[in-house]
Amino acid sequence: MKASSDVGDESVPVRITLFLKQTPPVPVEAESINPESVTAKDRREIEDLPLWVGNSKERVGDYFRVEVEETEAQQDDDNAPLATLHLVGDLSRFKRLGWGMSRGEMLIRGSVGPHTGAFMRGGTLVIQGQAGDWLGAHMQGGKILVQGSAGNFAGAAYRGYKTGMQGGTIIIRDDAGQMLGARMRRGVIAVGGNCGDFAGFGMAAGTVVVRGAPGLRAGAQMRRGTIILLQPGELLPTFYYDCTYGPLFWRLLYNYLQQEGFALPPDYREMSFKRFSGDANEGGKGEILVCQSLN
Amino acid sequence: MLKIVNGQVYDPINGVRGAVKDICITGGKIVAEEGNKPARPGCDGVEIIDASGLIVMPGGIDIHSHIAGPKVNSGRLLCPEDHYDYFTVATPWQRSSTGYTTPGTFLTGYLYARMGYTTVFEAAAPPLKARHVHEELQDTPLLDTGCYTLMGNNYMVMKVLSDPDGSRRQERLRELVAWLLGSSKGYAVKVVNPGGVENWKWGRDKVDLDTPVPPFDVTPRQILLGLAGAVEELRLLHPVHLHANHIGQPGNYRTTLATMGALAGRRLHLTHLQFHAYEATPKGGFRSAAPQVAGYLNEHPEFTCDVGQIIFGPATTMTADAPLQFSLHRLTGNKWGNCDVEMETGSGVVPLVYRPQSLPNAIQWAIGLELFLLVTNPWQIFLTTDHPNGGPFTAYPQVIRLLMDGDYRRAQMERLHPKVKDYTLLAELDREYTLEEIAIITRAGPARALGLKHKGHLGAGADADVAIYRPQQDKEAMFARPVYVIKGGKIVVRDGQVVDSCYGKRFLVSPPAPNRLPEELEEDFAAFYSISLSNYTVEDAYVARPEVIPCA
Amino acid sequence: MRLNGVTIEDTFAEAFTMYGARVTVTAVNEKWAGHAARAATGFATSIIGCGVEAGIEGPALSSPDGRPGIDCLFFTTSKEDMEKQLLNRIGQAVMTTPTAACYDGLVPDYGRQEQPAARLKIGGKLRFFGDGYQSSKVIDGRRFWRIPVMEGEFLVQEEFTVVKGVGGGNFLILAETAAAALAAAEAAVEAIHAVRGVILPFPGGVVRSGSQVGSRYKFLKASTNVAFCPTLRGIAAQTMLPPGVNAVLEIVIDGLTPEAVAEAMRVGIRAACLEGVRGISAGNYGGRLGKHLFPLRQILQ
Amino acid sequence: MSIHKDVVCTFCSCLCDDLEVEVENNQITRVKSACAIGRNKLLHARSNLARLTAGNKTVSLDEALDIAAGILKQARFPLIYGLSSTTVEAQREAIAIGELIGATIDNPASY
Amino acid sequence: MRHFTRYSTLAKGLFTPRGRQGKKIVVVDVRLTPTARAADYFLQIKPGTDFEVFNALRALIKGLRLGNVDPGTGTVAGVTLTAWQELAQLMQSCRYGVVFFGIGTTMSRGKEMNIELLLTLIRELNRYTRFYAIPMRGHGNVTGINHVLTWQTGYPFAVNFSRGYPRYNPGEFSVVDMLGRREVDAAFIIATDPGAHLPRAAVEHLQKIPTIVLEPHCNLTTPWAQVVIPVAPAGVGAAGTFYRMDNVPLRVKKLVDFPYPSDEEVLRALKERIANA
Repeated sequence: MKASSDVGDESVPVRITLFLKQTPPVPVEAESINPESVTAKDRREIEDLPLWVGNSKERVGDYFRVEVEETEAQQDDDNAPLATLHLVGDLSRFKRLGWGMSRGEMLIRGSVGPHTGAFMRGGTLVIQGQAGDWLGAHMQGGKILVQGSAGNFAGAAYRGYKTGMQGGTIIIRDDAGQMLGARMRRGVIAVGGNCGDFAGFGMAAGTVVVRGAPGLRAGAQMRRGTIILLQPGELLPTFYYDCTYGPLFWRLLYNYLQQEGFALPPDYREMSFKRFSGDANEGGKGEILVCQSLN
Repeated sequence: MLKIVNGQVYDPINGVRGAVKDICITGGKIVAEEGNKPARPGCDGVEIIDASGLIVMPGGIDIHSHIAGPKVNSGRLLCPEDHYDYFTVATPWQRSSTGYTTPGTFLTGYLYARMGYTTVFEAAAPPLKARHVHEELQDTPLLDTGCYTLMGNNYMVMKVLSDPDGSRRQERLRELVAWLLGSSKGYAVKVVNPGGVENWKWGRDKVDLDTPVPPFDVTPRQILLGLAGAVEELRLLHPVHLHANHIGQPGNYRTTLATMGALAGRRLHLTHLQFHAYEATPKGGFRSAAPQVAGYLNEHPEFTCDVGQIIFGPATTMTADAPLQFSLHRLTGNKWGNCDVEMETGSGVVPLVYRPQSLPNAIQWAIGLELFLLVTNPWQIFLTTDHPNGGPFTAYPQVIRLLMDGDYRRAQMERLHPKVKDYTLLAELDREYTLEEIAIITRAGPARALGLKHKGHLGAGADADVAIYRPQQDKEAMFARPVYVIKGGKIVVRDGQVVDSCYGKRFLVSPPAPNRLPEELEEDFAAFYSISLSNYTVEDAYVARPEVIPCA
Repeated sequence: MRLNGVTIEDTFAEAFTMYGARVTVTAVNEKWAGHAARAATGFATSIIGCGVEAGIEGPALSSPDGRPGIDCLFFTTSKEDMEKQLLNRIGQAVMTTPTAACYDGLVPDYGRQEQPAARLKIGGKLRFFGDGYQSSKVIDGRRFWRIPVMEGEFLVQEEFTVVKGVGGGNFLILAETAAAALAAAEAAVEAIHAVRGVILPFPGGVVRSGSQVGSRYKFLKASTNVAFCPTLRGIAAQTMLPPGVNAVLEIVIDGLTPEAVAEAMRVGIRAACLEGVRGISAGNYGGRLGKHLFPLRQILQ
Repeated sequence: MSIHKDVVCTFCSCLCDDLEVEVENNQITRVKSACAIGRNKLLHARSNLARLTAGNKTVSLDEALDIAAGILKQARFPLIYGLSSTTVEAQREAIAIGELIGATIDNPASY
Repeated sequence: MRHFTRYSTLAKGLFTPRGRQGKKIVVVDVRLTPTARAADYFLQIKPGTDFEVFNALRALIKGLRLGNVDPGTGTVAGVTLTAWQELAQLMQSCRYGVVFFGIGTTMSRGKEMNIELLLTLIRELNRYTRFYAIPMRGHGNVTGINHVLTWQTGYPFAVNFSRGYPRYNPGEFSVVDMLGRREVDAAFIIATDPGAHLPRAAVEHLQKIPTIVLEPHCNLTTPWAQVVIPVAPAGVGAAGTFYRMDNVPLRVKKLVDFPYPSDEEVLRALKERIANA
């Protein structure tokens, strides 16, 4: 009886905000900071969470001012309500923020370093700034929204693994670097700006949408999956032209992207595409859809 | 002095089967008990380990494992994903390292020691890269080690064997084998798919025992018999260590039986026999031929084998059997590394995962256990997983439980592909290993097969390698976490944790033959090797703590 | 109780549990959506002879691809039958229709609290028509199959939701003449069309050959509803026809929920109480047939 | 004068091991079989030697080691880089140092 | 530099008794080099198209057509399709082939992906014949440091110990990237000359932080390094192990005495100083 009422007391929805006090001199690894780890903790406990600053272990409180306030925040699907976590400041030296988070909401008002949201399983991660490399690497679920650009390897796999992103959605409003969605097996990645070379490299399934100019070698080594290029780009000769048509699933995807905050003009929904299948070297069951016309 | 008192001792070589007995250790060796004088702790520098209620065994010996050298390192390089989640953090007595199926050298030493193993043999060293093997063994803590020198596809061996003059052939071969062993600082002669690797390099298919192999047109049978003869003449303590032809292929038990038949009456160690005991089914699959193979072994006490038990989960297959690795790569689509060691051998690496729901994997798993249970004399069969081919050595405690605990074994069988019962007879086998039998297949047996008289037992004069376990119903838990492990008289593991670090010895042999390349071959060496003869031999600098085991 | 001068008998309609599924068919325009929907729900009047009862529910509540769509409802007595029927009907009627696509229409779920009875793999099985060239997309947590066809791609959702619904909701229109019965039935059908979650599986929404349970022949499970056949009023002891009634028509309603069935009955009966109708009754088997009972007078209050 | 046979040239990764090197008074006087670069490297091995300095001042080895140890111990994100032209035996020691000070170790193979 | 004569094109072997004769040498490069002049075939490709080359060769070896490339007049990477077809045929039908690749491939557009694709090509060629790939390593023992790092830590380069155990991530823990991002606060340079071969931004950061150098000779790094500790050069003034680019380990010798200790000795002393401080 007592225990359950305790839990009840602790699980008042709160918003926790971490304000960056000082830029660290060397890279910081901050996988300790995610909605799950701060929920039901008071200010002091949050300040005591560990940070790896270069080769030494320090505290969150050494770099952040922590504010905890009760809010009307909504209940998460899962049993206990999670705190909404806000981070404020230029965190581009902070690695691994939101690493492996599985629920809740994390909003970063500033830029972040590499590995943000890597291995994420659920919840929402919003970055109001630029993201570093390996954004959402090996992601399994949830949603990442970057309002700026992202680095290389967004949604990709770490060295050696066969499979990168396995689920969830990554939306990057501006540009993305190389190896976007490399080796992904499920999920959706949408980029509002340009992307670097090797988008969808070695994909096994999933969908990559690029609105701006694609780099070279999109879809190289892909086995299955879909790359949608809303601006034409040069394709490898191991992609073969099939037909020009308007695949219905694009309308579903369009609606979904719209709903998730990836805005496209209304006429994009009715678009027709040139379909190329490839990479022939890997069996040719993947496809690149290149925007053909706006009806 | 260190004294282990009141432990229940399992020391099969000395016929001790669970008797309560004290073990005295001085200067890294086990010594006879001095009368009944009770040793007092703190006095005379005597340290006492109270082993009341505990099981005391000699340190474990792995007769066949891939822990060091070029292809192991290729495996590590090929699969960083094997390492990310498995690591040790540096402590004052422990280096940091990583890896699950292919742990780094430091971690390899710690993980073996943490199971009570104190001696491990690296199963395949190509002479040209033997320096690399020894460099890694130098960095493998807590273990005494040695390595076997690959000879089954060596050009010089084949060239000598192609000599029509029988007596000259035999003499040259003896000299060559001695020189190869000496140059590579190996302990025994390893033969991998004799002739088959070379044949594959020529783009040809598999060989039978009597298929002539380019470039010298000698047959696998000639290679095998020639090397076995040389090993006998050199009076090496460990016989030819054979990875037979046709590994992993349905129907290969016939080759295995033919190979054993060719050497009947002589000593031979057949390694990872599980992979060589497959009977073909009409549809191209395979069923267990463990009964046929075990039956033959039961009638031929001159042969020993190790099992190569597969373990469900990830493995990294690596072997000098390059053609096997290529076919595994084609079969699984997994990544593949291959290396061709100019005049000597090939090798390949392919990571894979064994799954209980895969029928072939389930059959392989059952065959391994069938061999353990059907070979009646435990002195003929030893525990290995052919690490990391069948799975990591860290699964030995699990295998021990499978052998000792029939209920557990049957429960595990329920996880398997249901059709496995149609292809194996494991379900009908009720034998359970005793602690003494476990002590034989993990320590005493390998020591005897290797000819190491001061290993694998706890009698006076033995090396003070001791593992002390707490008896438990769950044999896996028991063997995974010894209470103490003593290496060379030093406590290195306590409660399953490494508490001290030291480096072990390297076992070498010195066969009675001139340690030089037969003159007739010098010209070939100069013409065809890419290095100078004088730079070939592994220098003494690469073996910090050698121990030369005299030949019989 | 009388309604507009028509006697509402104090009886109940007896209905039973069936499994129901909503399938949304979309196409380039209403015409082709209609072709697909009509073909998919064709010849599905009665479970007795068709294996499924189906009909067009109305314009699609939501069209995932934004094109004109039609919701169809299917009812069967088992989940296995539903799978068989949907596979056949979507495969033969929707996949074959130019431009048509097919989605699980019970998303969002039709106002139900309880868990769906099952999710049937339909697209997940039809996909094999693609001969290895089929591919799938997961969008917003739902998987869709893309099957290459000569005109482009057939898009079909992998899983369709099956819920426990109600089959055999009904009422009988007892009229003075066949013409009056038909006019009343048509009015009822028209009114019921506005109700969501139900279909009237019989031709034009009306059935004249109502049935009784069992038969004197061993090989027949149902036979003509002797009690309401005007030509048998004289010789059949069990006749239930009031005087002056010369024709009876039945409206049969299958619905996703009992509430929807009751609503359909309510608006249907109200609309049917026209000139020339003597009474409204219902198929009542003494409570042996099904667990859903719809007392007419209670529904109309 | 002494002649070293089968000398390994360490200039490039070919490691030609058939060089013949003549040494006189601790000076390499002649190199046979090497390529031009390898020969040059051996012949001039003892010229242009670096000087032991710390902050541009000449120091003793002990002092240099103290300063180096101080720098490395204090560093919070140190880098150990290179190791491409030295022995495995030295490389081992460098890795051990890297582990002690929590460094990142890299070599020219990374780019 | 004796690669041609001692190891590859001119070398005689058991199965190539006639040396250069009986071998086919194909050079693929962006410019006509002396090596290219000595080749049987030279394919001059556009810079940065290595990936396209390997991709096309893979396809041709599998007998696939190339989309958008005209079978008669088309080109890939600036070279005619016909030439690539001939090369594919040659590779497939040879008895034993080796691709030697260098930093032109590893450093041009695509970088490690070029290598991944090349190795895939080599793997696939082994369905038809024996084919191998050997990276042309420049520095004497870069292979050795890759090996020793791998057997000790599990990874060949870009190994980070900041959390007390080895972690690996090229791009994150590789020298050019770390220095370029100005993350490093002290550097220890051993037996290499970053001043000569690292990009300018990286060198500039090195010049701003305490840098310690172990090096026998004056080079482009020693003038500005904070601490310079001269050592005896390996293979001249110190013995030890080197790994050849094809992974063969050799023991290098000490030929003459140097006024300085070896790297090994300096490093061991430094290690002890750090451990015991």
